[in-house]
Amino acid sequence: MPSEFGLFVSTDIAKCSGCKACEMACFQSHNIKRNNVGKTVGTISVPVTPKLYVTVIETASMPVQCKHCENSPCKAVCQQKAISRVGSQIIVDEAKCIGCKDCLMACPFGAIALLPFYVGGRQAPQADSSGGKVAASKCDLCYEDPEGPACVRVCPNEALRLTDVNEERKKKNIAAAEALAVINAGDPGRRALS
Amino acid sequence: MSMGVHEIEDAALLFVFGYNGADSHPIVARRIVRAKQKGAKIICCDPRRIETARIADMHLQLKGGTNLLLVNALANVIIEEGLCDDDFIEKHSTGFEEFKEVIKKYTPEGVAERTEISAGEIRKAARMYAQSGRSMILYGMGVCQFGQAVDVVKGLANLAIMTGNFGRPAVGIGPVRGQNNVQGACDMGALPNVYPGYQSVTVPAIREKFEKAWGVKLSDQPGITLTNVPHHVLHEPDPKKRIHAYYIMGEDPAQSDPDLAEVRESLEKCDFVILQDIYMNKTGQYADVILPATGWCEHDAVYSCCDRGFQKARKLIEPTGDVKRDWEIIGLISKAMGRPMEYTNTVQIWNEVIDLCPGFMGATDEKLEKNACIQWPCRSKEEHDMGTVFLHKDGKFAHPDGKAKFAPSEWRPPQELENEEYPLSFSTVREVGHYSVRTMSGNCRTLRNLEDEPGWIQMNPEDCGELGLRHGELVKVRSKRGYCITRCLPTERVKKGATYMTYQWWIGACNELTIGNLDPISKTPEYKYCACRVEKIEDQAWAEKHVREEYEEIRANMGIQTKGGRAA
Amino acid sequence: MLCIGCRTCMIGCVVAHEGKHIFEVDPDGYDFHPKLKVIKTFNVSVPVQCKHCEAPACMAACKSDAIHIVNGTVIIRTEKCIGCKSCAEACPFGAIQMVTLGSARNADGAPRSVANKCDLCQDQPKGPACLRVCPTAALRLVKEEDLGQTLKNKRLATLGLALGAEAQKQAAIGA
Amino acid sequence: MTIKRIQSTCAYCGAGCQIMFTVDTEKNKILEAEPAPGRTNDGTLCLKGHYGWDYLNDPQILSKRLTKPMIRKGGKGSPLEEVEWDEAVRYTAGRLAEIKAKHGPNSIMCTGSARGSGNEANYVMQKFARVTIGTNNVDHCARI
Repeated sequence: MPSEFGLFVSTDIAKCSGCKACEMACFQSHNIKRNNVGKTVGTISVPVTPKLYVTVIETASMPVQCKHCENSPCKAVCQQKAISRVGSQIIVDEAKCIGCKDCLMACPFGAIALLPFYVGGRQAPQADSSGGKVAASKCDLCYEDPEGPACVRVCPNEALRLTDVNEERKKKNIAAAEALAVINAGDPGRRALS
Repeated sequence: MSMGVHEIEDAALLFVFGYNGADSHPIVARRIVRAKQKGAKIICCDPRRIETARIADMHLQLKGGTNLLLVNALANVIIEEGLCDDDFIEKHSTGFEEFKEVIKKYTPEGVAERTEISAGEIRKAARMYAQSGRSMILYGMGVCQFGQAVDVVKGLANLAIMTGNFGRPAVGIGPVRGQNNVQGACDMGALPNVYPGYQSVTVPAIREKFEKAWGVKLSDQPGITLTNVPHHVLHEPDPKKRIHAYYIMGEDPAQSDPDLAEVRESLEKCDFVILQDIYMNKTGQYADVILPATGWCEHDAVYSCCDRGFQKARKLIEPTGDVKRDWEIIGLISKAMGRPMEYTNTVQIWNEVIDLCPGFMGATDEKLEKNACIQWPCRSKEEHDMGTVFLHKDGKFAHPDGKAKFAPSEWRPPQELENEEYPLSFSTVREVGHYSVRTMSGNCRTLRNLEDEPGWIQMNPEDCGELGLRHGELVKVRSKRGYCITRCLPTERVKKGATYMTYQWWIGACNELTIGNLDPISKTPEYKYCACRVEKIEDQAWAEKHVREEYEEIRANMGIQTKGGRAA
Repeated sequence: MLCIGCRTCMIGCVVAHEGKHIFEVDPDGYDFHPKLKVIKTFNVSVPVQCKHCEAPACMAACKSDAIHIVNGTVIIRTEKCIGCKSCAEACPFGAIQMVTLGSARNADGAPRSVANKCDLCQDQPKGPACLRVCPTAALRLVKEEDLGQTLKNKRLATLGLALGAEAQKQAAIGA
Repeated sequence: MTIKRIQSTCAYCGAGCQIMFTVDTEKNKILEAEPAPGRTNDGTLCLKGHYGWDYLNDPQILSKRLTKPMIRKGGKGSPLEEVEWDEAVRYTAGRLAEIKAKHGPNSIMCTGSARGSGNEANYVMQKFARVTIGTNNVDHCARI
């Protein structure tokens, strides 16, 4: 049964080494068709525009990416109706994006960036602006790729995982219940007449 | 029940056999939990790991359909190891020798393989039961809904007699009656073989008493049972014994009888079907006349609870709609048939009842009005007589000689065992949040939201794995008689090869599958055992839509126009 | 051990938070979202609910400033929740469930799904409804002083055991 | 708003729990159900006791409250038509008498009810079967 709530990629911060393989994989998997980016550096003819953003400090690093919120502020503020819910995921239609930056401001996680939008190796036109089109860029969970999020697949440290909060909750509930069984068994007071 | 519900927590040992208190009577389950807290030992015999099994000292997880093997083996051990209460047997019972003869064959080793319980466990359980000093047996539909129900009830009674667990506080044997007034319906003689107060229709003296009281000649021929009606409508060769009219009050055979296909056919073929109820239900689809009655809380009544307690149910609100009280409707029909039977209120009827039944004589309206709960027998009308908590005091039994009768019997397997076409065993069980045919609880908002159509089929995780089924997936459950659609619920509480479904769903209607095999004496159907097959539904989207549509269709048939009532 | 899995607590929770009017309104006109959930495993039947941690992982994960500790109780103000699910992911007990609200709407008209967890019936005069309606009194409100008392009892019991063992040893030596 | 508190017995399982109902007699509505100190339930209730009464105000979730006598005038399979009580009673009594005359009293089967109707209704039903119809064909769902 399709998940009722949006899936999202979450990071095990202890394992992330900040290597940015996920960023490259994300850029590559979204530009194979559009800008025929291959698997080797030589095939890249457009700026690297990932949809997740590895953030590094001395002691830790993690990719920041969209949580596919249920009451997504970005979708709520986008007057162009460029952001919509597809299945359970929040998807940006870059073609419709006019670069107003409202979604970027609304997202509390900083998961949306304005990045150049290239098609066929050239930057798409943006009305009459000289610099060419920039569009809101955020994780779309590789929703068109049957194998799921590229970042999760390539991470060398297996720091990323696709999270379905409902499925995980069921597992955690069982563990929590078993813990309560141990507590009850050990505590004669708990079993005494109340 | 030979004892009172409140006594359950004072037993030294609770022998719970084929009874799931947590789902059937949470308040009785509370007493079982309190008994455990007060140090009682618990032996739970059930093919599933029910709540009681979880807190039991011993859980005999027997294979479905082997009740009597286990019961006889326990008796065998008690005899072999000389754990009988010889004094009680000698003074208060008959037939012990013949009983010993039959029981000799049922050694623990002999039954271990079929019951899937080790001989050692059987011996240990038998010792615990016999030596606890205050052992109480609780049993339920796990015993009664089998082809061999009465024999197992007698088998359990044998255990109580041979160990002297009768006629004292916190002992005895108790079928925990399921419905709020099933005990009452029996007390009032709504049975084919007895008048009110369990007075037999075949005893001339009793029949004359009622003939004098009611002023009419009465038939001396016992009637037929509810479960035989489909036979008497469809297959009865002798025209004189065929049923042509069916006056149904507060029942829904088209949902709660086994083998629903046959029931539906019998309702269609029966010339004249009357349904007198508060809600439209499945039987109503076949009724020729609908007579709307008042519901619980809309009229005064006396109910008998499971431990023979008479209690008042009071009118809280005025009934809605052009409805009448049940006894009022029957009175009108009786008058129209030339035999007036008019009453002004329930107290008048109640007084008539208790004067006809010596055992209920003392349960007067004055006592009940003060919220008393009077467990019959209560023979004198004086204030002090507030009924009897437990039966068979000082070992006095209802047989003419005042003694208990041992009744041995041989084991018979259930009628329909698993086979390769239907490889899983199937049994009906209860859903705690709903009730029976669900026309009451199904129309309660919070109960509906907690648990709704199409219900669940509990299966062993291994079986689910083999069929590639996941939690919550819609599946088709099929037996020789029919099929239904429900959701899969993998749980380790169920043994491999067994499946269980709660029976009050209309889409997940498991009575499409159940078999009509009746116990020869009680005529209770074998709900607890038949063979079934569970099929994976590839197109889940279709299945979900189908369930929703069927739910809407049922609601439409029941006369509901408004949208809403989504399937879970 | 006392829980019999009957889920009366779950309905009690909904009635306490949605109010008694739900028994009169359209059956789909109210939200049925219990804030605790009865879990049945092989070993146990028990409701799992928020433990009101002292350093709540959910509060740390919430970017919308919707989760706060109000006199010892961890409270989610759902009107501020954007449904990012971080708290649900962070809670190790799975005590937070995302639920879809029937009538509430987001700015763009889309239905709202928010984080839902036990709030110890913060605004109920008689305290948590679940433990009031439980037929076997399996639920108990553990306050700070109760914790202290439990520790004290256990420690005294431990001391008792030690003394017992010591007396046993002396007796053995003496005999 | 006149509020009354009335104690009654639960109509679901056999435990016979005592419930204290709060009733608004003016609006003819039940407001709340709370446990009462009954012998079997000892001041506690299960979920059906606490929350199993609001079906009475006919929320039309699963099926509809029957509020008017109805007859399938066009015979088997034809739609049910609402009628007045005296017509329903006459029709029922007539058909029963006709069947009794044609096939004898034992061709009629009556059922008591193990549910909400109560002991008095069961007593009258078995009396109706035995006295008016003249048969012992009366049973109820103790068996199922």
